[in-house]
Amino acid sequence: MLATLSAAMLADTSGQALAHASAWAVFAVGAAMILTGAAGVILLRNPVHSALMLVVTLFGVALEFIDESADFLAAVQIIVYAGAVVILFLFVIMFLGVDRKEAIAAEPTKLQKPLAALMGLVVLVEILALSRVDHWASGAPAQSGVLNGPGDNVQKLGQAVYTGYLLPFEMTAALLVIAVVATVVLSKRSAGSPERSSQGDAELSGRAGDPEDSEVSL
Amino acid sequence: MSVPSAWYLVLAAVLFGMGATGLLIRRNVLIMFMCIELMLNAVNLTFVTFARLLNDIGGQVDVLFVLVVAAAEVVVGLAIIVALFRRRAAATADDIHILKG
Amino acid sequence: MTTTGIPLLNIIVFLPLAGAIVSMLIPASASKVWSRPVGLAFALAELGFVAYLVADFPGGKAGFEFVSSHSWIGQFGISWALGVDGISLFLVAMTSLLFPVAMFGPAWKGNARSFLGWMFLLEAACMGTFLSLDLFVFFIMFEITLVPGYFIVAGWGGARRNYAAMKFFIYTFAGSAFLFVAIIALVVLDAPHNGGHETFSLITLAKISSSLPHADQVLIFCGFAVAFAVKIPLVPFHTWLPDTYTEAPTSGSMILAGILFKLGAYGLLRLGLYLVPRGAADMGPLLLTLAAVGIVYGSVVTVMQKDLKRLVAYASIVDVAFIVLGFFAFSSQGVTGGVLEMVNHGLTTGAMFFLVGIVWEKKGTLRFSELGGLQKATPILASIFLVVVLAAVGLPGLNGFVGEFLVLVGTFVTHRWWAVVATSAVVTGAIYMLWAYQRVFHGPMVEPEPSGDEAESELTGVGGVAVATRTKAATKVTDMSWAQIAAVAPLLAGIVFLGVYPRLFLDRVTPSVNYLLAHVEQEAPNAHVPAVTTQHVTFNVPADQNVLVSPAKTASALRGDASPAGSGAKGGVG
Amino acid sequence: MNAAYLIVALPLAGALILLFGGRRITDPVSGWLATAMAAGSFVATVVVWATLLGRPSSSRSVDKTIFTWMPVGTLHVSFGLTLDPLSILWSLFVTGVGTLITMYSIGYMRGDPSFSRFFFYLNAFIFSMVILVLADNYLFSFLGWEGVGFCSYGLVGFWFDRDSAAVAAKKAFVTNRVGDFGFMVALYLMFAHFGSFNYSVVLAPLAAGHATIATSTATFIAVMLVLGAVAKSAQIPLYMWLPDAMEGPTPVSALIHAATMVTAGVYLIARTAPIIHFSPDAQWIIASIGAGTCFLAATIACVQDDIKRVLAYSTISQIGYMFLAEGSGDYQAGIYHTVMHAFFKALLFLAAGAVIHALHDEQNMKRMGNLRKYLPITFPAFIVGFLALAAIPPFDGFWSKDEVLAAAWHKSPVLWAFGVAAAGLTAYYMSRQVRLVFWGKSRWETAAADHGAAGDTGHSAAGDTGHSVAGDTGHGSVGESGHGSGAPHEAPWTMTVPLVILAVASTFGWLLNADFGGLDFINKWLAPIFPSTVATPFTVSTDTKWVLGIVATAFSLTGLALGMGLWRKAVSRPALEPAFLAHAWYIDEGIAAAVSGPLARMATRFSFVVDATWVDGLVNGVARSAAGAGRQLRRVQTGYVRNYALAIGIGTVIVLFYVSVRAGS
Repeated sequence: MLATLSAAMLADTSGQALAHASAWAVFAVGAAMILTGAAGVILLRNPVHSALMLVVTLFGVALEFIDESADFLAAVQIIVYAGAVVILFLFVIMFLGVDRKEAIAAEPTKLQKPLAALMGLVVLVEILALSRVDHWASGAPAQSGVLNGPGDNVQKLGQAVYTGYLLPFEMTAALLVIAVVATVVLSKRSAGSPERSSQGDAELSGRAGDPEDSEVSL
Repeated sequence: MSVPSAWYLVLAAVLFGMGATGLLIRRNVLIMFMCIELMLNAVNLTFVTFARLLNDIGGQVDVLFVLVVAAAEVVVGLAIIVALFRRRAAATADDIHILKG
Repeated sequence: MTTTGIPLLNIIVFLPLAGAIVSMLIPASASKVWSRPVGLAFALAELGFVAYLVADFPGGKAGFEFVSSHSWIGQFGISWALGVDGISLFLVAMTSLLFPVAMFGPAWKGNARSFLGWMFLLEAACMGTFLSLDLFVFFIMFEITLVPGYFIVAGWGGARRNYAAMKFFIYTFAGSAFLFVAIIALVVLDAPHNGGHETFSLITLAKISSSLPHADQVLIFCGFAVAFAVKIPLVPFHTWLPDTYTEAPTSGSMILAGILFKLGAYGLLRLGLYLVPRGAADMGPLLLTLAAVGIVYGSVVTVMQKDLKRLVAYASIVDVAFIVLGFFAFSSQGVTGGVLEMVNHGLTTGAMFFLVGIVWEKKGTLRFSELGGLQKATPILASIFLVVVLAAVGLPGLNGFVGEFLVLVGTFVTHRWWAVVATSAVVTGAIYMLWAYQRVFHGPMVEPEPSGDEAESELTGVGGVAVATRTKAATKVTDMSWAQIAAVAPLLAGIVFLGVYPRLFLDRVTPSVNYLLAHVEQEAPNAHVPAVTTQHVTFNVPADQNVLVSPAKTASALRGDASPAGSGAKGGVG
Repeated sequence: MNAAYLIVALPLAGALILLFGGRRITDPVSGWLATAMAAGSFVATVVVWATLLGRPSSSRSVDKTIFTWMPVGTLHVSFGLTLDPLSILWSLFVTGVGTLITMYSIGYMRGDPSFSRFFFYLNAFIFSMVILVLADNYLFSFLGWEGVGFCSYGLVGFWFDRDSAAVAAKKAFVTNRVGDFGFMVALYLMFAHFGSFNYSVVLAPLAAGHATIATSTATFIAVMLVLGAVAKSAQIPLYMWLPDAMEGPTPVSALIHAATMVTAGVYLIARTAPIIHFSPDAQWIIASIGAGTCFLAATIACVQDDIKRVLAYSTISQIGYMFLAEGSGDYQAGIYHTVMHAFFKALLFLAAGAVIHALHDEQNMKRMGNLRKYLPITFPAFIVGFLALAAIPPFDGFWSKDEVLAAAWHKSPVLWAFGVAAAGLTAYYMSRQVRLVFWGKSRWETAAADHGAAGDTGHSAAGDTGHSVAGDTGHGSVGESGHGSGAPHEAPWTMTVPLVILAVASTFGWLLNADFGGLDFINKWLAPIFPSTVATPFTVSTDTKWVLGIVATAFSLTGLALGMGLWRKAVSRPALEPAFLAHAWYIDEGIAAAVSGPLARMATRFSFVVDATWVDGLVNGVARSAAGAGRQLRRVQTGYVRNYALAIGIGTVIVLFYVSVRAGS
């Protein structure tokens, strides 16, 4: 709805100011949702809460998609992410019973947290700095089809996917099949293997043998 | 006109940074996956923004592909987590460090 | 392919390989009965083929004979090329002679199938190294020798065998890295001069060796030199040797000292001098100095050894330094002497380690403090040991003298003070060899007392075995068995024969050596190859002026046609 | 002339038969076989000599090549024989004396468990010695040179189970190797200069006056060869091995360390005369070595107690005379003295052997005495040898030493003075020896009582233990008469016959080169070898010779009188036996201390510190530092996924930074 509305506003020169204002409003709401959600994901200690905050972020992203007139993607974003992926997350959390609170403060390696924060900041700064660089975009006409031409978004997207991007599209199909098979194989319980073996514990935590033994000294 | 592209890009960059930081800070494997989703969404946002900026439908197509790959990744990743949990109650990523040198 | 129509060299390389496979395939149950006879048959067949090769080899020819060449990896110019010339001929002969002795002479315990398998694999690789005319084949064969070498030391060695085997492997493997880089560099840098095609062919590379820039030649030669100096080993790259030889089983020591050394020396000659003559000429004085230092230093260190096997091992360092000295004298006598020394050292040290092994069997110890007076109980062992000791010391009439003298006289012609320094080994060699002989065989009979001294048994590398054999030794020491005498007899025959009638050898080696030197002279003006004409030599005492003035360096003189004026009649008619 | 091959082949055949026959050839058989071979060799030499004699003196040099040994480039060495007056003369007395001593050994070595090994070495020695002498080039001669060294090693260490013998054998060999160093360096230079080792190439043109050689080259070659000769002939500074070599059986001392092998140096110098001719320096060096040695060794001989060591030092001294003569340019005199010395010194040693034999291996003269009554043949034989060595006319030594001293006088009166003084000393120490051994009280009776427990000197003690080996198995007649109880008795006929023959030779041998009546056979025989281009002829007037001869004889007689008088009854005179002489001026001890002290410490340091710690440590250090670096770097691999992710992130940041800086500019 919003999309059609905004599209109509764009077409209508008289409603430019309104359209402008509404676009800003949508952007602001979406941005707020995104940032709140992201902060929630990384800061909340309960995984269930994190998952719910992820939903908020995903919805915010969908809003921004609408604002950028990517109607189809906005729909897909909500259906696939909010509808499937997050549900999957919640399902696993519940299924495994790991909805315990995590002690975020405790950290085995000291420098991990400050360095990680610093790195996030530096990445941000660098990306912003890079975005100031404009000579990478050639400004050449689009190759795979224009965005602003006649027809609605879904039609143009379908056109592109089933013509120019047919091969990658087919490959994603193959990828999905592989993912399905992989999931089945991974979750299949091998016959005779104990549920939680102490041996498996040792193996995974790297305590199977003292690594000092394998030293070669001259 | 609508909101300038730069705003979207900055937003995406912030989202990406938060996702990356979260990935490095959190120890719960599931939340680490969620952080990856955040980063992917940041990228998606960037794609869409550039699609608008350059008037190219290709950006949106790419987002479609990222969605598919992300879904597949989540499915397989969660399957791995399930398999791991089955062998032992590895609540966090730090409990698994068999590669310690 | 060959003059006779059969691919003789391929047979010589692959027959031991077949022997290795067959040895491994013999079932464990039949091993006790069949392993040794079958192995012996293969080894003797190999010896037969090599004997045929030696007999069929034309004397007085310089080039490669019996050449067999097949393209292998065409796009890189790699081919399976084998050939033999005077230099490699007797190394091949020595290899085929020493292997049966090493395999069936000394007593060894354990799995006969794998032991013989490794030994045959080693023989095949050694043959391949000596016979290859392709750098790629050479490198592969050169490296393959490490594998059986490692397993023989680690599998059948003394108490510290794992340490020794590891040290041996790492040392030589590190050296091989240099060899590999040098070979690749040579091939790549030479490619533009070969019409843009890479080639690994020894002969082609030698032909275009003059077009390689001088500085490149020096660097490539340094790569070769490091690799081979470790293998030879030249001081200061030698410290792997005493450990490895002391810990290796008798058979292993015989082969390591007798043949694996020679791979390095042979490589130095075949790759170093032949392919990068200018580099060799530039670095020659350095290697000469290292050799001279090695002779003096090795002698000093050898004198003080307290263990017979270690002493023999250290003495080898001195002997091989002579080989290098001869090579880089760049004179016909020096290089020929060096080649002869390679064969000599194989025979002498092979026999020496064999006899040391027998002493070990008899007494259960090799420390001088626990040995003595063995001659009384074992006169035959003592006599044979004495012959070998005298050959090592360089008594004229035995092989050691001929090689040593040729090396020294050849070195003197070009680098006289190096030769004089090296001659000091004549004295020191006698000191340590006779001292060792005296301590083992002379004096009153020493009955070793079983001691619980841990450090001691670690030094001799005997461990717990010593105590067991000591009780045996205390009862009765017997002389060598007939089988042991028969095993060492071929080596003794070689020692005496080469000492009395080395002409058979020299007539076949000298043309190849002279050809090589003519090549060096032509390609490397900086080599100062003497024209062995000697009229113009003056020697001033005490001021050492320009000692060698030889204006006429003609190829004919180099081949030894020229005789000093007015002396040809006597020398030539001979 | 083909008999020449037999000279070489017969001893070789004998040696090979005895080597491979081993113990299967029993006691007397191997001895007689060896004697027969040596005798055959002697006969062949006589035949060759006769053949040469039948030729005009200018063509008495024949080369016979057997086969090529080392052909490499211009180097061309053969096994070949040269038959000329010099080599045949040497060969004659080597095989002649060799035959006698081999025969003597049959009796002396009877009952020794290694009987045939002994005769193997004797035959091998004779073979090597004739090779040394007959070879037609220096390198082949060097083969014989080393061969005799090896046989000497085997024979000195014959009773290897006593340490002193084993050590002495090794010392002899190693000392000779020092000389070989010089010999070999001389050979290199000879090849560099002449391109050959053949006498006919190197020496003949020089001798014939067709060629010359630079003085410096001649000096260097000569000095290096003399270094070899000095070691082989036990001259200063390499004489120490010879007294120790007396550890060998006495026939060995007679054959190798008195009559033949030690004169090899004399032969070598005589052979090299054409080169030495061009170097006055070398001549002076040789003469000085000779004069110095003959005096020094004579002083040491004056105080030795061991009967064989006295003779050993005497040998060193006498060879000094030979060197003196050669250095003075009178090679014939040197060779004359060599031949005479071979007779009387072999005689003395064999007689000493008979004495030792009679006293059950007693070698200390202080425990002998009064033996003239018990040894009716040995005693006069010893006296003849004594008079010959003491240069009392008319015995051999007088005539040859007279010529040597005349030549020395011509060279320099100082050299002559040394020679004459040594002559006096020689007479003194020999008369002391004779007195102690044959006169006085029978001290051996008391000595036998505390046999074995006593032992002032290490050598006599060593002699006791060593010979008990032979004694156990019944050492000839000694065993029959019983230890210590029976009186000393004369040796069997195989031992006395050689004594008698040599005594006759020592009395009348001088006639071979008498200075009068045209009897100077040796001079005439050797004349083609030493033409005026090789040895500048000189004459000492007859009057001068008379004077010199009388002075020398006066010295000898004085020494003899002193010795006879002073040692008539005394057994020990500490004033005349100073410790520094008994210890041979401490030269040997000094060298031994230096070698076993600082040198050994240095070598030990090299072996166990430098090699193990530095050289090996350097290599191990590389390995250890690599391992250490790995151990440190390993900590980075925590195994925590997030750490790895952080590392990836940091890497990304760095790359991004680089890109933004580069792209931004």
